[in-house]
Amino acid sequence: MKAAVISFPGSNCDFDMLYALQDFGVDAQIVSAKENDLTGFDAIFLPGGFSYGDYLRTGAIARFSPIMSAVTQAANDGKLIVGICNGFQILTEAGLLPGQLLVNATPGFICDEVPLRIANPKTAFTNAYDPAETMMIPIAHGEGNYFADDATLAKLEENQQVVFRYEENPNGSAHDIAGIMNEQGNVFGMMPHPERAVDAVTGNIDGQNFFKSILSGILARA
Amino acid sequence: MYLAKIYVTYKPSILDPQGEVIKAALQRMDYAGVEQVAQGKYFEVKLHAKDVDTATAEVESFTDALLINQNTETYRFDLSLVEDEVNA
Amino acid sequence: MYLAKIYVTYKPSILDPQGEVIKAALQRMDYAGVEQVAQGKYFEVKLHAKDVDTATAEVESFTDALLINQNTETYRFDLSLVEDEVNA
Amino acid sequence: MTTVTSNELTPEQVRDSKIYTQWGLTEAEYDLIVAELKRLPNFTEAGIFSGMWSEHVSYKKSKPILRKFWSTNERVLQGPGEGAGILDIGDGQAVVFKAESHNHPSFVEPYEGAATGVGGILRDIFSMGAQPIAVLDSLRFGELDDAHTKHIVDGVIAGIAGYGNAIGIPTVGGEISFDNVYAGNPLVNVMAVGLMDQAAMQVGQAKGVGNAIIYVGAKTGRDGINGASFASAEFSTEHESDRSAVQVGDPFLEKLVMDATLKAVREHSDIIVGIQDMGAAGLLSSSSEMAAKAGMGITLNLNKVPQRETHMTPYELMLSESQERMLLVVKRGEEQAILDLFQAADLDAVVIGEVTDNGRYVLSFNDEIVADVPIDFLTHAPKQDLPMAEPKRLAAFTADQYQPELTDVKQTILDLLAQPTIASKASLFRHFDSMVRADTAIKPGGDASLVRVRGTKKALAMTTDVNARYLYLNPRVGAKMAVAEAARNIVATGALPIGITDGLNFGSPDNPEVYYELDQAVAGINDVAKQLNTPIISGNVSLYNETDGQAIYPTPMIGMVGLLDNVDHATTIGFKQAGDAIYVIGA
Ligand SMILES: Nc1ncnc2c1ncn2[C@@H]1O[C@H](COP(=O)(O)OP(=O)(O)O)[C@@H](O)[C@H]1O
Repeated sequence: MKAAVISFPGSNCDFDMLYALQDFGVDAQIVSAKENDLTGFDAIFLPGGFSYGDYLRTGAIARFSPIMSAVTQAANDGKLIVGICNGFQILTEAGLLPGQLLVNATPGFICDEVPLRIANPKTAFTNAYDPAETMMIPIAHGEGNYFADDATLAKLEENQQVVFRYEENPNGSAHDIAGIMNEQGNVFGMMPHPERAVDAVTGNIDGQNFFKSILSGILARA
Repeated sequence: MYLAKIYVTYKPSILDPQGEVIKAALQRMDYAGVEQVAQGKYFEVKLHAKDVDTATAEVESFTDALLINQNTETYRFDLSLVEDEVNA
Repeated sequence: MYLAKIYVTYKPSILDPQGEVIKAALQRMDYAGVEQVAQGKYFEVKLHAKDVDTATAEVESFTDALLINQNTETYRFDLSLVEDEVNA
Repeated sequence: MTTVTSNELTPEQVRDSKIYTQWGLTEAEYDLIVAELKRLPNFTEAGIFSGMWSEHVSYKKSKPILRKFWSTNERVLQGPGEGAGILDIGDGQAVVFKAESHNHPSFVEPYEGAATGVGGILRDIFSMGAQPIAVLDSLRFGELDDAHTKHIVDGVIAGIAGYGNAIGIPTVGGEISFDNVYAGNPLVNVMAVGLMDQAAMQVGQAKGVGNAIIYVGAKTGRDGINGASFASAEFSTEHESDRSAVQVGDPFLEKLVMDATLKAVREHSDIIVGIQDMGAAGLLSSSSEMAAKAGMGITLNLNKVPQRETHMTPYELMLSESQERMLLVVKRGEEQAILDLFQAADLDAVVIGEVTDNGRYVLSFNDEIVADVPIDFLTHAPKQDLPMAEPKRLAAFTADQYQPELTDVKQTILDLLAQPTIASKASLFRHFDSMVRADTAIKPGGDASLVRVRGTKKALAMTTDVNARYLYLNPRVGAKMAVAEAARNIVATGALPIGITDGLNFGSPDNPEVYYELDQAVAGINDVAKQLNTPIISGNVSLYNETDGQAIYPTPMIGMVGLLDNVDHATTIGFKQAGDAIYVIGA
């Protein structure tokens, strides 16, 4: 599998994501947001950070980067698109995922490790987890409060598009939502950082199954 | 050149945690009369356009596209003609 | 009840990184006429006060004390009388 | 000959109005300048001398003491004197670290003061060619029952978070305490640690006649004009107007500058002669010091300096402390490769001058020479030997002055734990991203933090410590205890202490008792540093931490770094399982 990790000006988890993918044997490379072609890749990762300083609104400016039309094309082609933290914010701003990430209910940046539950175990992002499992995944954000109108939330629930939920809601997200996917199940975004929890050196490997899920999903498709 | 003053606020149904925090702080500071606080954004954009209609259309277009998120925000704006400066 | 609309902007010599980044984005998006962008804050505060002078004094006082950073920001505001709502 | 730009005071007016005293120059210093130049300095020249001869830039008052620091051993690749110190950690790699204080700016403008402190210390690290890997802090505030103190605490924490989180360097540790002695003089010290290949070592020198001086990064505005002399003047609550001296940071821009600078070092080390960040006294001190270190001259065309505001004068352009700016010296004829690299990252990069061989500092503006002075003279403020005297309070202390009376041990322990200084700081440091870069092996909450060196088994431990009350009681012993505490924290992770950076926060050195404290603190740091083989390779001095005549406790922050050869052997603070024996070791 070939994966692209998009580096927007101001991305700062691009290398964390690259190294995590490489640890799992994925042929991954950084692709600049100034590029406009992603045809050679099977999966595209939008990493965390502060694209364009997160000025104006998180993800608002990055969404107009040249690469985003290629990302939209890839999404329409059914390729896997994964947005973590700022990547999730960019995907919502771009309309590839519904809703918006607002300022945390208690304003201020929080860095922590929080328990997550799997809301839908049968996705390309969760299939390797034990469905009953609670995992600890790092969070680091000031704007992770997931908002969508009631109709959108109802639809997300009905279609089982909610993928991860917070066990103890840290930011006020509607329905305790930590991560969602689109209806087709190929575009996914979450605020927590599984790529920070893959190496025993950091004291947390609960993110490993996230990557294993993606790999097995990709292999199954191939 | 035109100057657009654009006022962005959350739609009424959206919770505004920053406004709430500020209201609570003002009340703690003994500004007891304060009933409600909403925090929004304010932009001043200077732009060249051939006439006021073009300028209006341009401001609406880029505000919808970039300056606001239509899920949660709404805006109004005023437009005025200003002097071109050599070095603004 | 009074409604104060408060417009906060940076003082002229203060760096406005947000404005610069937004301007560059608008230009990349082919809004070529855009010459300058400044981002500020906008507050709508509803408050009870016995008359317009008291309300004005109150708004000036809490804006200086909390809403703006006097080192870097400046503001102007409009005040209007609005209906009391049961549930504002 | 030099000319005067319009609207500025003439040389005679500068002399007669003594405006230079408002910028911090003394009359004796002014006379010295007149004697050396054999003419009256013009407005710009008087301004650049006041910037360069401020304590903040020249260390003219603290240098005689700083010289005493022990700073050489087998690991030291670069001691004090450059942007940051460098230690050999084996395998051709090196660790780079330094501390910086932003005390006065953070008091005046907590968010931006603290944020730009982080930005500044990171530039010190990457201007050496090193990738920053971690930030730590050391903070002192008044007691939390005061509303203004709370405002400062919130602003400082948010500022460190706002800059560090956005640029993507983890804030992995630090320390905070509260005492009313800091109410009018909070301390905001930040330390940054970086990693580099020894082959890529960059030093801030302007060598080689004709080599190009390239300006990189943010445009210059009027931010922090006279910040350097401002930081060196005793703070008085009456001077509200000093407030305009605070600058605003842009972490997004700095991230672009950092990544591009490191790329330039990786790809063009053959043509880059020197790199220096623009810190205190901005373009002035970076350019003159680079030339002075190389024994060269320099000429700058100020019209080339990218400007954010209109009608800036040479004085303002030279003394501006706009953030996120760097100066590079590049081999003549090879400039384009560097300009292209920065422009590809959407950054301003402009040739603004060149290295000369005449030892002079020459500035031109609107086709006129606006300053022409000898660089050696400009960069060597007249030394000051200050008197010292043992503080009277020390003689008054007696050993048996205070005997604790414990009646209810449990209650006393609970009371102690409830003290803000002792209680957990998690509610504050949770605002800092401590995990970005995914290398943080021991996060805040332990004794020291540990950051893995990716691609190796190695890890670097780091901590900041000092208990200033001990120094207040005995400056030398208190300083020894600070180093010892730092070393214990490092050792508790399993790492070997290898070096120190410091942040010397003191009152006014013009007070002989304060000068004595400074001298004794340095002596105490040296005593233990030598025993531990942890040389002091960098540091920062912040003097005049007094408000209305009341000085802070002598507070020399110790930043220590340790090396752990095998990260699998790291030890963490928590008890591991029931039944394990607990030992107390040491005296
Ligand atoms: N300002 C701060 N920034 C980041 N981490 C901090 C800060 N203050 C305290 N910490 C973390 O909290 C833990 C305990 O700090 P402290 O109470 O100062 O302990 P100690 O006295 O053992 O040094 C340490 O891991 C330290 O890194």
